[in-house]
Amino acid sequence: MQAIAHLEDFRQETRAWLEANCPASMRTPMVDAEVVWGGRNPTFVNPESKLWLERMAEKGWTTPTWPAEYGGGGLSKDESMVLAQEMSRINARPPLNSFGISMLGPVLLESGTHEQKSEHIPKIVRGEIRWCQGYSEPGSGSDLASLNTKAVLDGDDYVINGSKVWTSYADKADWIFCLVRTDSDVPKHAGISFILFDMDTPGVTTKPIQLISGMSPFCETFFDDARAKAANLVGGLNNGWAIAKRLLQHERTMISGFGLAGSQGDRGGTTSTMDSVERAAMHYRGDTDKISDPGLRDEIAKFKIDSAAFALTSQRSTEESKQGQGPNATSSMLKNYGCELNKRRYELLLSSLGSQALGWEGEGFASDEIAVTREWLRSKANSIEGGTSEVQLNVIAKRVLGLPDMLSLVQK
Amino acid sequence: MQAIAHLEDFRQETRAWLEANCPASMRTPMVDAEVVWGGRNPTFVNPESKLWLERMAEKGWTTPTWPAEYGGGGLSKDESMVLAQEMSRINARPPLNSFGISMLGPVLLESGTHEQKSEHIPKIVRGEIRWCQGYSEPGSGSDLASLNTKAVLDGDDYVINGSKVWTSYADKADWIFCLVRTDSDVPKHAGISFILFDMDTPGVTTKPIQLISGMSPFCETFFDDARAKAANLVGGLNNGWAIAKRLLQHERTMISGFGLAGSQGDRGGTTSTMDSVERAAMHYRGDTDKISDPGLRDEIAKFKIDSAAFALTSQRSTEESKQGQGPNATSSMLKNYGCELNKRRYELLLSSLGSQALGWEGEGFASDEIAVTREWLRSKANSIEGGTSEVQLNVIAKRVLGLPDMLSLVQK
Amino acid sequence: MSLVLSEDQQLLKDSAKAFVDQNAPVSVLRGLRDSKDAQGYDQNLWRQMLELGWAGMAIPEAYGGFEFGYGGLGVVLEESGRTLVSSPLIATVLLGASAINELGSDAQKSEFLPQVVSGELLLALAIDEKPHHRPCRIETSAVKSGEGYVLNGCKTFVLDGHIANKLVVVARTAGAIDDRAGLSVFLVDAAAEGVSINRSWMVDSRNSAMLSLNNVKVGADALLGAEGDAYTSLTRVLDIGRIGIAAEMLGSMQQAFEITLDYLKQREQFGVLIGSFQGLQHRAAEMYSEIELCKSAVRAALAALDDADKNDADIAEFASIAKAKLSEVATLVSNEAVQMHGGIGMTDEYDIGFYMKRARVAAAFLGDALFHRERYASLNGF
Amino acid sequence: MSLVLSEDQQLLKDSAKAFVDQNAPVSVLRGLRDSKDAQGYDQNLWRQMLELGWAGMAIPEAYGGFEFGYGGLGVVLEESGRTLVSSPLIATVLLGASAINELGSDAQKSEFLPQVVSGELLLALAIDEKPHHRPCRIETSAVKSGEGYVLNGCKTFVLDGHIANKLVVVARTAGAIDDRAGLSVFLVDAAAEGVSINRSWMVDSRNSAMLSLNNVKVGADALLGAEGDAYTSLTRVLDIGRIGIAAEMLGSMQQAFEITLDYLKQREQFGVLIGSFQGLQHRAAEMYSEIELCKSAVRAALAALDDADKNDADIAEFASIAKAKLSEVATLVSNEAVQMHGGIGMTDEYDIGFYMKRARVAAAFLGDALFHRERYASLNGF
Repeated sequence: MQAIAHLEDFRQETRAWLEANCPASMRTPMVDAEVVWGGRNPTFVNPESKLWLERMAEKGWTTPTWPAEYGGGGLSKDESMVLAQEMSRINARPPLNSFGISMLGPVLLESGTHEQKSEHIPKIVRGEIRWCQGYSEPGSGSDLASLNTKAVLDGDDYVINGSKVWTSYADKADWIFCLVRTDSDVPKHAGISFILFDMDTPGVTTKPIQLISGMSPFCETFFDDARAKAANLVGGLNNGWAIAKRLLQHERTMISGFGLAGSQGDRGGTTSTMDSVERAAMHYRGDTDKISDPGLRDEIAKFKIDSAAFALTSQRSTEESKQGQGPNATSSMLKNYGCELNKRRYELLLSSLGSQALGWEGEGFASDEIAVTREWLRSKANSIEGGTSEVQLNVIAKRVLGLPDMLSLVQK
Repeated sequence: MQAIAHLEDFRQETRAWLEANCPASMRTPMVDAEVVWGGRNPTFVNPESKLWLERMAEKGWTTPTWPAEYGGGGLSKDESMVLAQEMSRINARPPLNSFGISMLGPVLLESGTHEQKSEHIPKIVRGEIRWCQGYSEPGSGSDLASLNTKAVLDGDDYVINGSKVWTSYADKADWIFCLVRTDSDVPKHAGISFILFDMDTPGVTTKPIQLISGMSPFCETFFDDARAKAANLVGGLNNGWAIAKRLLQHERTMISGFGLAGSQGDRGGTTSTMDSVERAAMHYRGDTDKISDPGLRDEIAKFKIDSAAFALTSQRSTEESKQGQGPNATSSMLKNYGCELNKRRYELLLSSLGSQALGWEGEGFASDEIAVTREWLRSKANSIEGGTSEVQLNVIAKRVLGLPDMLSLVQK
Repeated sequence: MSLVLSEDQQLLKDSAKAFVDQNAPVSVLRGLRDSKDAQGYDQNLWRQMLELGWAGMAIPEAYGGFEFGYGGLGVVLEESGRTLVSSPLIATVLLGASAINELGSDAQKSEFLPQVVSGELLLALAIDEKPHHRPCRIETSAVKSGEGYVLNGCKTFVLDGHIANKLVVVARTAGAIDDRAGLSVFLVDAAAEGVSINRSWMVDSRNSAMLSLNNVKVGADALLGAEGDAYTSLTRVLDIGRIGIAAEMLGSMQQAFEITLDYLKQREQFGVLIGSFQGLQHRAAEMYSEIELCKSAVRAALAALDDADKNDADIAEFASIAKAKLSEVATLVSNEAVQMHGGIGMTDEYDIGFYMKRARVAAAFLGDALFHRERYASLNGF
Repeated sequence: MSLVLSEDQQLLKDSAKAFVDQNAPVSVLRGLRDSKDAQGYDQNLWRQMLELGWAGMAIPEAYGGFEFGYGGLGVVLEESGRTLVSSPLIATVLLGASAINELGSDAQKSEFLPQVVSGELLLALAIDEKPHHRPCRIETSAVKSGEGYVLNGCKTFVLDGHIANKLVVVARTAGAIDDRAGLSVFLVDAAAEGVSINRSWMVDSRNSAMLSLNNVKVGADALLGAEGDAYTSLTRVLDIGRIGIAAEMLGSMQQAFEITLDYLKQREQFGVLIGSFQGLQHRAAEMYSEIELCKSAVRAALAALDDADKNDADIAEFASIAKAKLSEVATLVSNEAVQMHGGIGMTDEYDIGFYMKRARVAAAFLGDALFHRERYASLNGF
């Protein structure tokens, strides 16, 4: 009872504080251009974004549950839920988008030393340093642990050579959290370390990657005798694989949300024709009561039914994991099915739009038509990034269904 | 020119002989009940069948190209083609159905000793001995070479113990051609022999297999100290695998014909509604101009288009192999695709007939409806017998596409 | 509306599973088939099911039932699907009792529902007239005659028709074929003059009958609901049936999948377990995913039936999602189960073929996947 | 009708392959795209193709062509599809010249066909008005005016419209939208008053235009064929186009498949070549099988065009089989090609994405798989 009373007090205080401190424009739906990523040279298209970030960061509410000792909000889980509810109540925008918050921070708090946390966490909380992730390498693909970027100890530094690929926003990041090989004479998983270093370090260069869908936030990143302080090695020498896996769990959960879009008929508050495959199919055929192409109609019905069943499955999975009931090895299944649904959605949109979905740029195509084309192309990566479908199916077969692993018979 | 003149003479003689010797009822389409299988206790539902067999066997024309020395027709390829044309001209029935002719004979002629040929071939030609095939075993499945039926030399005999499965008409056959293990200490393919023995041998018993579709010609066959003459071992000790493979080629080619039925809309001269999936779909819905269920209509169109393209591919494959052009490794592809098409055909028929395809026996269902149900069930074996789809796809991947074999990495 | 079973439902499910495993393995169905059993179900087993209260699961307490909801009936159906139990559970309890409960007057419910719970009354729903389920394609006529009606027409695919004491007959009192208006539902005594019932032996070893009604006279009290106005309630009855069948299919497909998975873990070929082949692994993983979606679709549809906030349109959508999805996946899983078993899967001696046969009959019953996808599209205005 | 290439056709195919490999790799298309080339095709390359006689392949000798048949044009299209060559081969030769050849008078053929063979004349077919191909859905009107006609209307997806000297315009001289009767075809000067052409940049880095006709006056000699009676010949022209595009798709899908197969044999993951994974092997084997079927469908359709015994109905069926099948398999193969390449397949730097983009445009052009399956069903009376 005391706890509830306390929470009610907290809610009132929070509501009052938000009322007083959340600028008016920060209570409107987010637009892509105004997303705040922070960093050394931050961009604030809307000046109120800056104010909002500063105010939130001061209270540690950019990371509500992180320890106050390192600048976090120090809130309990219940309090942070109240904060989230109150922010949602006034449609408050998130003050900061950050791989430091969503990926690095949690593992650093778990596995970092006091010195590491003291140095890095407060800057993440305040959005002063923008982070990127150095995981994949040109040759590694699904076999992440086969990475070849080498780090060799030299005095107090590691000297790093090699390259990374698919580093999102590497060209805009200040620091990188990076997997490196620190021992080549042991089984591949056992010789990997997790290290942090400044992207301004001499010998670090980046090159953006153009995708089949056009420009992308991805980069290639090259290390040529780049020096990182040994003190920034997290979780101990050759213990990087355990940390990497923790991080990947976060990423996978994030991606499985894709498939939900189809069933909701809604992508983030906009209301374009493209949000509903069936409306698009009718609109581009000039149909009024039903889709005039019966084959397409059946395929769309199949898609919608699968999407509905998938949304129910996500819901059930959430309910079950709350109750601790059933195995929660469903994340691979949800990731894989969700991605396949999203790909199907775009294939159906393409069929629905006909030649209007075949433009690349210029006149003749509306911007939402071009967007469908580009997003269709982009969707093909859904079943590659964050673990390919093949890897997800392997995981289901082995971990969920308990089928034997032939590869283990092949590998010594 | 002389050759052509000779062939023309041969044609005239053949035509005259057939005119004089082919009984009237033997010029009508074959009916299941009147198929002649020969054997020690042959069944002739139609007495003219017996006459026809005797006349044809006397000339060796049950096996037109086999050497006259062993009772065959001794015809050249060209002559046998003329015979086939002339028989087809008057719709003459094949006088004899026989695994001895289609399977055993060719390899016996190729690999048997003079004594073996003298003993067995003439009886095959005259339909005096009915043969069955002892290949698969309960545990062997796709891995045929893992067979366990043992043959141990004891004086002039091999003593055989073990069992076979999927032996077609074993309960009606007089003799068996059988794969047995004659050496267990060498790699599995190297310890197999091909042996012939009488099904009346003490220790041989058979048990028919009921399939999910009902009764079947398949049997299980058990050998309990059954003795076979060592002289009946064909092709040399431990050389059975090579012979087995030759035989399997015949079987595979036979099976790939299945898929052609769908495109021809005709199965052996009958004209039931069931011969055409689209007619059945319309008939059972009471449709006149087009199939009223649009989803089914699209699926049937897809099936028909695939069937047409498959029929063209069979034709192209035949043309190419005549010209010696292109790789003729297409047999696995044709077998697999043809079987899948046949399965699709029955699935579509099932959808087309609705509840009329769900009967098992008794009133309420026409005999051609029951036949659809039973054949639908039977069709499921198409992708299992004669090499499973999985095996065919493996063969395509390895032999046609040249992809590496993981299994060879696993197996020592 | 929760998609997780309540504690009570889970307990019921566990006990149903234990009961079915012990008392009703597939061999019971096989025995009924091989002996050409006159009833087509095991009467002793059915008595035990009655004692367990399965017949009254979804029937209100007021009419002698246990008011455990469709969620309760659903888990019982799911578990009975695991071993392909042939019993009056579907024809009498799921369809017949629901028809009386949704359409009947208080007097009718008071009279008949307790008889269902006790097992005295066996019912059968007679609706389809053609090989394809089209609920409004009703030609069977009911013509007013004095106080009562005279019925004429033919019905097909009447599940358990040969053992029913009473038939729930959908007939037309007005309107043309395919009209929604003019449909009426009658409770007809199976022994009435002019009723002729021909049992059919189905591929799944269950029973459905061909029914013909030749000048069958019924009283006014045989009418369930208002004359000519049955469409809405009848649709709800059919949706209850579709959802219940989907629950049964869920049990069957899970069992067929588990049997197959066990086989993949035992069977060796080429020196390795066949379950180690990636080709089969990926197909198994895809089946697993589809079955998970099926589970959600069924749980949601059953929960919706028990949720007072859901209206008929909601139920219709949940029912078509469940029946379309389950019919499709049941076909996939049972085909794959036979294929992955290879030759042994083709033998009658082995049980897996029974699952394929049942999957197809269940998929066709009350509308196949094509029917329900079409219905879903119409319900959603596209 | 043989499904095997004749010796001459095989020689032509080999030389076309050698030419394309050497002179027109995918980097040519990439260069045109990156430089935003004004023409959208490599003029030097096109001159070489003209010298090789590719523009006259299917044109009768009487009109300056080489009368090598559609079988000949087909293998050239197939080989040019292997490296995604962007050239006037499709718009001018396959579609434009065929329209003149099928519909035109002797005088028109004598005037224009030699100009196609020599490369003086570039053509473009303007038929579609909506985002989906529906050949009779023509609203563009041609109204008799004096000796000539006045044209009004809009066209979309006009391949190579921006470089054509003359446009082959399908217009309606009578009848209502969707009527087969009343269609007429006109040869319209691209420079005529009232013609406005807007180039579109397409996803496959080729070019199609939006065309608008605003009171465009043409003479009586602009009419190709009889007024209002173009349907039959126009259908044949479209079928020639569909078959030719299918041949091009056949080349593209074979190349995409071969590139992917090479990758499977080179790329290591987890210590083995990824091509040794059975999951990928079976998918590759299935693609191989589908491509073999595609090859047969294309060879047969091309052979049918050159076979005097085949009538329009035969051609229609072969065309729809080929276009439906190829559109479906091209989508499958190009999607799988990207997926099997993993991350690298998503990069613009790697060529495989170009194949996916082209596959989708070709699949939609002149009717997608759904359109042709529907047409096939109608042609076969079901």
